Amino acid sequence: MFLYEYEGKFLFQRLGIPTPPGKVANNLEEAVKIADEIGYPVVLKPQIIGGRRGRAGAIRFAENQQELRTNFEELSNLIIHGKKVEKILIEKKINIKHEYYVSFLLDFSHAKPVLIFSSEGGIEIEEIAAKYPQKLVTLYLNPEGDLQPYTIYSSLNRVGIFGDNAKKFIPIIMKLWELFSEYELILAEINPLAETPEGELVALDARIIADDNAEFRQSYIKEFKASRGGLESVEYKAKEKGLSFVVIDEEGDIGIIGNGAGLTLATVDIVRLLGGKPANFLDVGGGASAERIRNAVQTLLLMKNLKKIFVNIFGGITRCDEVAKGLVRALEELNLKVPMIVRLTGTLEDEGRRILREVGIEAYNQMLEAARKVVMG
Amino acid sequence: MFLYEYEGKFLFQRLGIPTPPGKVANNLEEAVKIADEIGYPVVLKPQIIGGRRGRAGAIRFAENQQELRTNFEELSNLIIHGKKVEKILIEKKINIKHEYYVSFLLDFSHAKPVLIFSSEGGIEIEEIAAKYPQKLVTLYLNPEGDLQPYTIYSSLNRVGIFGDNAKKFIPIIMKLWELFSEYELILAEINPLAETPEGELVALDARIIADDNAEFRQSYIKEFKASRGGLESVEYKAKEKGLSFVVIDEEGDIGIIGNGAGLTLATVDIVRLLGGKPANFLDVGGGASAERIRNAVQTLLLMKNLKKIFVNIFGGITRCDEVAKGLVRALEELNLKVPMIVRLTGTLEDEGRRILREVGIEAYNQMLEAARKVVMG
Amino acid sequence: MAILVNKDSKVVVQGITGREGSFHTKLMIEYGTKIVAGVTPGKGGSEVHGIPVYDSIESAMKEHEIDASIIFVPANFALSAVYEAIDAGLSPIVVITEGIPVWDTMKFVNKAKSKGLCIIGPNCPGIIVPEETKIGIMPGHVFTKGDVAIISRSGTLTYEVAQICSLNGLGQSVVIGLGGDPIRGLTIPEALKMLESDPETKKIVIIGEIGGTEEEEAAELIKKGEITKPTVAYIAGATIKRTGVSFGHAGAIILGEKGKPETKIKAFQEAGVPVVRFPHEIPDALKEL
Amino acid sequence: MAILVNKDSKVVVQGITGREGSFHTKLMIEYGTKIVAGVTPGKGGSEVHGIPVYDSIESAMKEHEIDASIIFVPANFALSAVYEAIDAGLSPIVVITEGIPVWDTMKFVNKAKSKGLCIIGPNCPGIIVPEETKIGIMPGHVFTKGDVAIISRSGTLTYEVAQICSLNGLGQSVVIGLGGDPIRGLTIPEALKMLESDPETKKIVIIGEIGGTEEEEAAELIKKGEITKPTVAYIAGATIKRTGVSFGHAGAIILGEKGKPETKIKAFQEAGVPVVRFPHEIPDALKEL
Repeated sequence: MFLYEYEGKFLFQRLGIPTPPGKVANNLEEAVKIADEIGYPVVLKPQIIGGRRGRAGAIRFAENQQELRTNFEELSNLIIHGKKVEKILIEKKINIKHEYYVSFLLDFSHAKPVLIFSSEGGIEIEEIAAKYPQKLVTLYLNPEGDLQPYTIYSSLNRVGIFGDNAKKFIPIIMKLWELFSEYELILAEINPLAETPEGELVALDARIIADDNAEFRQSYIKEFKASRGGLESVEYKAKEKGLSFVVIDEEGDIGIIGNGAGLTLATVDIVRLLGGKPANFLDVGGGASAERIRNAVQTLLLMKNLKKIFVNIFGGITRCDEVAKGLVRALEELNLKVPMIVRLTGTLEDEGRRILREVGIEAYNQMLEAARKVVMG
Repeated sequence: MFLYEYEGKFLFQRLGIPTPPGKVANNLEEAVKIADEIGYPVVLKPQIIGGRRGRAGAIRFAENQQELRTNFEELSNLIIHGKKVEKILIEKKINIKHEYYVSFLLDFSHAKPVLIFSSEGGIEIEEIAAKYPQKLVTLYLNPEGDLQPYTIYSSLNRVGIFGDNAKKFIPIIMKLWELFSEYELILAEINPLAETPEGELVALDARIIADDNAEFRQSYIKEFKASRGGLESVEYKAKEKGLSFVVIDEEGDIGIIGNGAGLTLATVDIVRLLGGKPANFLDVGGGASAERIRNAVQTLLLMKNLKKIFVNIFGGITRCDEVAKGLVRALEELNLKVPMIVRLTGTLEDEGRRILREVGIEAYNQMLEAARKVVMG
Repeated sequence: MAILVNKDSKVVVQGITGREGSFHTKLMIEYGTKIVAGVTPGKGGSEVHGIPVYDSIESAMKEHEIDASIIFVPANFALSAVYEAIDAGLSPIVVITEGIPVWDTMKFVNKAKSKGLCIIGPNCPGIIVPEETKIGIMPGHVFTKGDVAIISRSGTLTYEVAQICSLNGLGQSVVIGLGGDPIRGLTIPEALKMLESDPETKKIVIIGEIGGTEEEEAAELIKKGEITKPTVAYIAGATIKRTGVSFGHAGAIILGEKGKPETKIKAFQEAGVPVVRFPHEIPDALKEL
Repeated sequence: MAILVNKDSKVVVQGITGREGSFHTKLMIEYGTKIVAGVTPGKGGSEVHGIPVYDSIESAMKEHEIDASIIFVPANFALSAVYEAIDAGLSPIVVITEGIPVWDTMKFVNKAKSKGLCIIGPNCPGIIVPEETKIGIMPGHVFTKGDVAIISRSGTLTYEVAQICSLNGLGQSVVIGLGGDPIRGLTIPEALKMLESDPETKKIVIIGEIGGTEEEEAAELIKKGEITKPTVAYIAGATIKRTGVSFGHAGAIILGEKGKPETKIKAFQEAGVPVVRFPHEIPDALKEL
């Protein structure tokens, strides 16, 4: 799960990593109040996941209330990365002498945590790597062991930061490591880590990816998800029912249900390649019960343009009879107005087909055949 | 630092390890109130560090208030291991079907944590090892790694505990490990771990040794020390001033100050072997300042029979000039009524001797010579 | 035999008494897999489909010779179960469990690597050598014996591809579902190297997914000539543009430019590996090689 | 040379800018020790008694050849400093710092052992080869060159014994203060084995303390004939009866019957090692061997 900047900064504050004074505003009124509290000049940062807001011209400054009002209204009407801006973070504007970059991330290929530091920050890490390779240091860490301050010193020394200059980075980087390892993060990035003219370090941005799988022992994940609204809230509620639901295209008209991430992705692909407009990705996971299948169908009904539902199941750990029972329940309970095209094969497929036949659905055997029926009718 | 049973059980409760309902009483009135709250029958357990109270007949039971009063009075007058009983833990009496033993400890020789479990408990571990070696399992653990439940299962299986019987031990042992590793303990022992006729497991005793050196990051150590009274409180206050102070004999008349644990121990030995009665062990540590030396002398004044003070310093990291300055300050500020015999050699000894000579003390060069003067006059 | 396992591999099922563990133990036995013991802490002494259950692998190994493990225990106990299998020196260790926290997976993957043991998964369907053994949860009937190896980051999509191959007369030497989590034991490049020296395997199908960089690394191996066997690739999710979200446990977290389907497809094409758009195009592509 | 170090050993001082680090750097240089660099994170670029200071050992090793380290950093940063020295492959690593949490010591002692490096300490006076090198904080003038090795769990008591030996014409081949903490790097038995094969050492003095079981293990080695050089032992705290308390950082936590002075004395006596009651009896005991 990608955290919003304001969620990430909430965690920073909890661990004692310095951030600019500020709060997130849901509307103009709140924004004015926050700005009055922290004092002008302020910066307005739309809360959108995905980064690169600066380039999109979506970060604004305000010297006074008038500027705040104008900018807030403009930002509220923006669509960034296809999403409407719902929350705007209002923060005290910080004077910047220099920008650094620091992050911890799990390197999936090497199965190890890695520390990345650069004496140049403020632009995306890929750009830093391309422009200033000699100012970037990457250090693989032991997943079992502790990170020790000396490791950070060595890294800083390698990019030409020595002495007292190096010393002041230690507490922040150690706290970022604490956050990263204790909260079991996939990415914990501060970019830029700003140095003020007074020599203080402040985390101006927070880019954090949490591990959804750790939710059972990491309560903040549940809390953040529960506090979010909109489509993300739907995706979260689906997840609570064991469904991986992602909206791909709010305008799409074909609802997709599959079992297994790969098969579901391939189903989305085949529908699109045949000329259809898939609306979503919905993986019912392994060994889905009838109940879960029924809930999956119900979840699709949230898509406003839905015209057809394509259910593509290859039973392995999933049993075809359970799938069929779930689909029958959905038909009976949900007052479905759109047709359902089902492809069913694998474990206990004969029983599954029989159950579906009783409610008038003839399940397909092959994915391609079923997909053609979905797209071309 | 050895924790009292009631302190250990406080930590058990914090981690969720089941203990009998109960509280510690400082006087009879409190004891009656606690017993009324938890209900009779109760057990009275004098809070003394050192174990083996059962053998000393110091654990009593009470079926009603009358028995509670009688037993409380008797226990309050006991001297156990040379110490007066000051606090008595009043606990609900638990019915016992069987007693187990479980502990984690740091094995100093192997520099590793070790899990010890026995299907027979309630007696000292040395006795268990002697009587029931086949019912005892010892398992070395990795200091960096996690303890995993399967490790505990394997250990239980080895002493003949299987299936559901084994299963119920897991949560308690995992929590004990959490306590042991997160609180950086040297020993965390539950003996007996009692099984009730209903099949529930309850920690009837708690024997815990904490690491004083971890005090700077383990706040419970400071809290427990601060809440203790009596001589222990003096030892603790001395420690806060950088002094290792241990009362060896409350009746002793020779106060001992040395630098370095070994030298101070040897000083205690030599005084006793020459026929003197050393009262204490007081190590001023390495690199002691004049201030610390002065405080050391002041600490000795708490010993009620004090007749002489023997200061034995071999300067290494400790500087003899600082020691001399501290002794002079003690003489000037503390209105000392007992003579001070000083042995001073090592780093900057000439300067130290010169300073002492100005206040009329001629420091000895050799330890034996000085000790003879102390004991024989 | 193919790689990693064969008909004589003796297998322990960890989490045998659970719903999935018990169900698939039955199917594996029916397929011919030599399941010799089960382990469920707390259930030692019972039996599942005639297989004796133990509290621990240590207890099981006192009674049985065991080579490999398949793990069905819930995610919150998976780390313990995998460590147990590692400490017992079993290989491969097939981790079916999904939803394991990635920090746990990182720990056990490193531990297994340091001991030279092979982990398949987690969140995977397992490994099958058709007509010999199945240490996994795949529906056995779609696989047929032959000389095409399939390695895949997907689960059900693997069955799909195997079925299409089988229907088109292309039997399999071995099929490995490597699992959909971002950190896994056996990777595509590692599996490729094993297959390169496997006499039973003549051709290879790689089923990739968006996210991660293994497909790029695999393409690099082929480009450098370390893998010479004819290979076909398919990338699931190639039409998906939305970034910044994770598609299920697909490991499909796209960070920056890395892991995008275009990059993967391009890497394979530059290595001379045909990349098909639909699973059902795989048989023709294989036949043309 | 004796064991572990000699006059050519090149030493880095970790924590060189602190009060103790700076003071003892001066004394070590005066004694003849080859101090080549100092490290204090945050103080890189400065100098202490003419020795260049670096932020990290890595930086220091770019400019200097370094064999060994002596550590003066405060207890709460000691783990980091020792790990740094271990990762740099230095040996011995002499840890002067006192008050290190025992869990930290456990970690670095295990780590050093797994890499085959020698740690002396923590909470120790260090090692001295009289008239060659001193990597420690002992007052150099009480040591004289000779063929008696002294190994000790104590600090100042070691100086006491060395002085008594020197005054009685018994010079030292090497003197090692192993440190007073319960978990330590170099132990009495390990040091004994090194001394057994050291041609410079003819006789050995062991200074033990109450608590721990190393003295018993040392006696066992002697009894088994693995150590053949004439040895004298002294146990500090032999008259102390109060149990259940820790005497300073003396490692003198007495658990049950183990670690009691009687046990230690008995073990040595059974191994044929004379145990003296007073430090000043050591010279005579040595001469009688």
